[in-house]
Amino acid sequence: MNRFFKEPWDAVLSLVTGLMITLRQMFSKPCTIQYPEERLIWPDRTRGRLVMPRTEAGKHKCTACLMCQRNCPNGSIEIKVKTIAGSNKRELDDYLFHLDRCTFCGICVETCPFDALRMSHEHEIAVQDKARLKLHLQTETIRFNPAWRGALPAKDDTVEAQKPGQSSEERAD
Amino acid sequence: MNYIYDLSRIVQWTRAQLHWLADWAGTSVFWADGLGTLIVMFVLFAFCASVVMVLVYAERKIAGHMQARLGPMRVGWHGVLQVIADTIKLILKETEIPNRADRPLYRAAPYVVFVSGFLALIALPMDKNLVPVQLNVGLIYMIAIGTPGVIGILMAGWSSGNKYSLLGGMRSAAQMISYEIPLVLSLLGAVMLAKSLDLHTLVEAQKIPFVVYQPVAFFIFLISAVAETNRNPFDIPEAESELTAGFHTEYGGIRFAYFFLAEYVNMFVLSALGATVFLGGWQGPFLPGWCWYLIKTGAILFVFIWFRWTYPRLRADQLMDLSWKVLTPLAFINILVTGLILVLM
Amino acid sequence: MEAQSKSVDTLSHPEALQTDVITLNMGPQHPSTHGALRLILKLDGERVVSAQPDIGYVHRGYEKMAEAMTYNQYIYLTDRLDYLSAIFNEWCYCLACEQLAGIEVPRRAEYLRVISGELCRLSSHLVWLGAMGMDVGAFTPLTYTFREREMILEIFDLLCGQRMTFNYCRIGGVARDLPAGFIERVRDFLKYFERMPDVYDRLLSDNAIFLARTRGIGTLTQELAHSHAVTGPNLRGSGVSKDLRKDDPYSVYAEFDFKVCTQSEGDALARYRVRVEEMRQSARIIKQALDQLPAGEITAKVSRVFRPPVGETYARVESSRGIQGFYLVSDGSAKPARCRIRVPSFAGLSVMPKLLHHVQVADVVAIMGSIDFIVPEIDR
Amino acid sequence: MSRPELQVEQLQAAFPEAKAEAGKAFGPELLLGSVEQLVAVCEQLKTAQEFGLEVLEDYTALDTGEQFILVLRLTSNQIITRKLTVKVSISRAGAKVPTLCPVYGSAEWYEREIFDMFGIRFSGHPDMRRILLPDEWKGHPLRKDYKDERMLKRPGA
Repeated sequence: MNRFFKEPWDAVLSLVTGLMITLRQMFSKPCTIQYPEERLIWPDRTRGRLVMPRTEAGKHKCTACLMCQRNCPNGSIEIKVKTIAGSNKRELDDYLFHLDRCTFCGICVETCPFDALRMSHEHEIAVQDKARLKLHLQTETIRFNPAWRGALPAKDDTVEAQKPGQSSEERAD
Repeated sequence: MNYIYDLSRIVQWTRAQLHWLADWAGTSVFWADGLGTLIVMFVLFAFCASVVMVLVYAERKIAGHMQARLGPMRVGWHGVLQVIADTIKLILKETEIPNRADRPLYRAAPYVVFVSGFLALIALPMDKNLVPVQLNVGLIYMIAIGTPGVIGILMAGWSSGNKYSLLGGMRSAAQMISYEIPLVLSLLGAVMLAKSLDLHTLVEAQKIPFVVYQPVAFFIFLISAVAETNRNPFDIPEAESELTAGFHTEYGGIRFAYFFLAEYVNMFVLSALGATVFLGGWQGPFLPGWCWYLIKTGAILFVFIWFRWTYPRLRADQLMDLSWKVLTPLAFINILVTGLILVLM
Repeated sequence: MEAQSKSVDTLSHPEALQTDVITLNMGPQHPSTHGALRLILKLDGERVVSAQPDIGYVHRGYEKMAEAMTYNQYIYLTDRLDYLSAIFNEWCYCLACEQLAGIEVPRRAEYLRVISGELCRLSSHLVWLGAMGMDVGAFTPLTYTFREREMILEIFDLLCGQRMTFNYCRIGGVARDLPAGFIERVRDFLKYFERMPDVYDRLLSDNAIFLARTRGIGTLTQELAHSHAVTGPNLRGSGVSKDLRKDDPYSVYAEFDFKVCTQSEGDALARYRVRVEEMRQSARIIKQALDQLPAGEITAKVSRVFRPPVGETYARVESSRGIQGFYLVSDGSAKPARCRIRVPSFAGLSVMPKLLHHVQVADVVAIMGSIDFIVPEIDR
Repeated sequence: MSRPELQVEQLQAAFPEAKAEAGKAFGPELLLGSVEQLVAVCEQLKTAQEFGLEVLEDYTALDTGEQFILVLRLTSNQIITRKLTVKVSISRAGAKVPTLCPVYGSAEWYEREIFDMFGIRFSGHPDMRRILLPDEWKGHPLRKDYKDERMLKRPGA
């Protein structure tokens, strides 16, 4: 008896439950964001493409120490160094950034001892010519937008330094 | 009363004009009727195409909202022109034929599928006086003319020279043949009540829609109709996750468009048949008949779409089991009970 | 619907029908091969006579690449092994490095790893659930699960600046502390997520069609699971209660209260149930971890150039697909001498020919979906 | 359920011709004297009641420059904390290793991978082909002497 009445009945019931779920969803709000017009707000740490922030006067902080080049796992940074005539000082000649090799891991920013690099929030970086993926950050005209903040090496946006013993509940407030 | 909305008057008027024209030209009424038939066919094709456009748009929108998405939004207001854009794209696309295809069959298949669905449309009574062709065996005609569609699908599956297509075609043949039987049997209950095979009479017999007397038959009809149209949860012939696209894997461009058209026309035809036989067709208060007809058909179509975007797909053998072990016996029992009640009353 | 078909025994008497076996090349591009997997199926009608997986289409030589990179540089690459639960790869790799050098990870860092790891497990299972629905032909669960997964990905974006390739773990800890508002965000998500497994249940797993499609399909017996070194939810679906988080607790898992979910049947449905239950447990772990989150440092003192002493180690974590292992051999230099990655899907897939024996074509995708392998991880 | 861990003495007693050590990485280590013992040892480790290591969790090789070392990680699904590492050294020049396929099902793919990456052939293997790399690939990448001019060159490195 069970097999002929209860099981089919349960089956039909389960199917109707499924229908109800989709029907309810149909009258709820969709979660789509229509991309070019509507956009998500990027969190501060979002890693977009690498930029070299500069001051109003156009100065950057890079000292050509080659840390980023050495630490980049993909070899996407190539730095040319020149020595300033008359002194032993090294100076940045050309900062070549191969965007096509970059995986946006952010190690360069992390290892930069002079806070000279940032990962911007710029993510619409598709181009139609591969040559345009070679970027000379040093001479680039794009101004670093302070609103991006980028993947910063500084611990600026983290939870305030906690004292041991403080419970998470208190910290959360 | 509903003079303006009564489409049948337009038909009558056109017919009268044609006859007058024949009279004036001195030819026989035969030619006038022939011309009339051509016009009707043309109108029906236009109707068919617009129904499909509305359906495709509705399906995409409903699917979108059921899936917490928006569906098409870009072309026109809320994407209403999306279907037209897609159609243009499909028409303009290059039509390729695979090297190993059986060319004549490959070319013919989509049209065979489409025509069988389209021809079924002409027997449906859309309003009291709005029946393209009134046949006294309309129901049988509807069922019979829909059947060659499976040959088209089989042709497509075989001729593509693709194993996925072949599997899809075979599945489709097995499935459609199995589901014809419960489909027809479920309709028989209503026929017994109305004592007629004429769709028009069937509708007029329904002072109360037959679904009240024949709920089981309607249920069987609904399931079989979904299976007949190869739609989820019975879409094994095109089963995307298994057979990529089943029988129409290799099709593109205008030929694919015809398959697409055929699928939706079939869907419309079967829904309209259900609305006619079980839901009282064009009968209903206040609104003109063809409005009721479209509303009822639309309700069944919505259920089709609702099923598709809710359920997983059955496996081929489970599908057969459902048809032969559940639906067919159930339909027979339904006929038996209906017959007994009719005899006893 | 429940009944399994008893086909005519044409396999043992092929001469009766004069049938022929056809070879169907499924993949590497196919809607349900989850990446670039190729299955060579031999079919007798709808029935599979033999199935041979062919892998390697996404091979990138990660084990070789490790030998040319410093320990720190390699972390980001591990994200791309199992991209759906990337944190486990990083975690396991860092664990191996820490074992090599004997580094003690601060407790706060361990907690952060657990939180991100369990979030990752959730998101991975969500993708799997949607894909599983897709494999048996239901489209809608996919969009629902992706909606929830999207929320997790946004949380990760908040935490480490990327949605899938996190690069979050570091040798000796994690890259960054929690951002402001993170804890509330996760709590909000968990509150929202609480009822979702029930919705999935009602939409998919209680559905009669879904049950008919998955019950009794692709039964993985315990013997087969042992022999093919199947781990993770697939193994637990066969009734073996093996979960490294419980049995060999690494990190701080010993401090959490959670259940190891098992099902005894071993079929596709059992594996499915295990994973849905695991989602609930993961949510529980995250909740506890947020409550107990200690203060303190997030990284141990590790020199910038990481040079572990000569030696070797093998670290394991329970990733969302099973046991993930890293075998590191150090020769004292800044680059590993050998980095071997033990991935759960590799063994999980090797059992496929056995599972796919004599099933129907439609079951092939259902079984593949239920096994939940991920091809970039297999190919490495 | 929680039977004690494998002891070095116990292993040494069971396999006198091998060398048992307290390994650091993954349970005790069993260093086999010759590769011919491998199958018999594994068979015993799998079937004998006191070991019960029925899972070959990982099987890989290592190129030290002078020789290859095969590394096996055995675990148990019944006594879950139990684990054992088995190692055996083989010569670099065309050593033949008996296959473990009859003992462990997972060995089939692991051995194919080892062959693919190191060029170690396994005798008796049912399907000794490359598994990850294309069949026409030249060389075995994880050997220390493998060279490929297409490998990435990092600037400055």
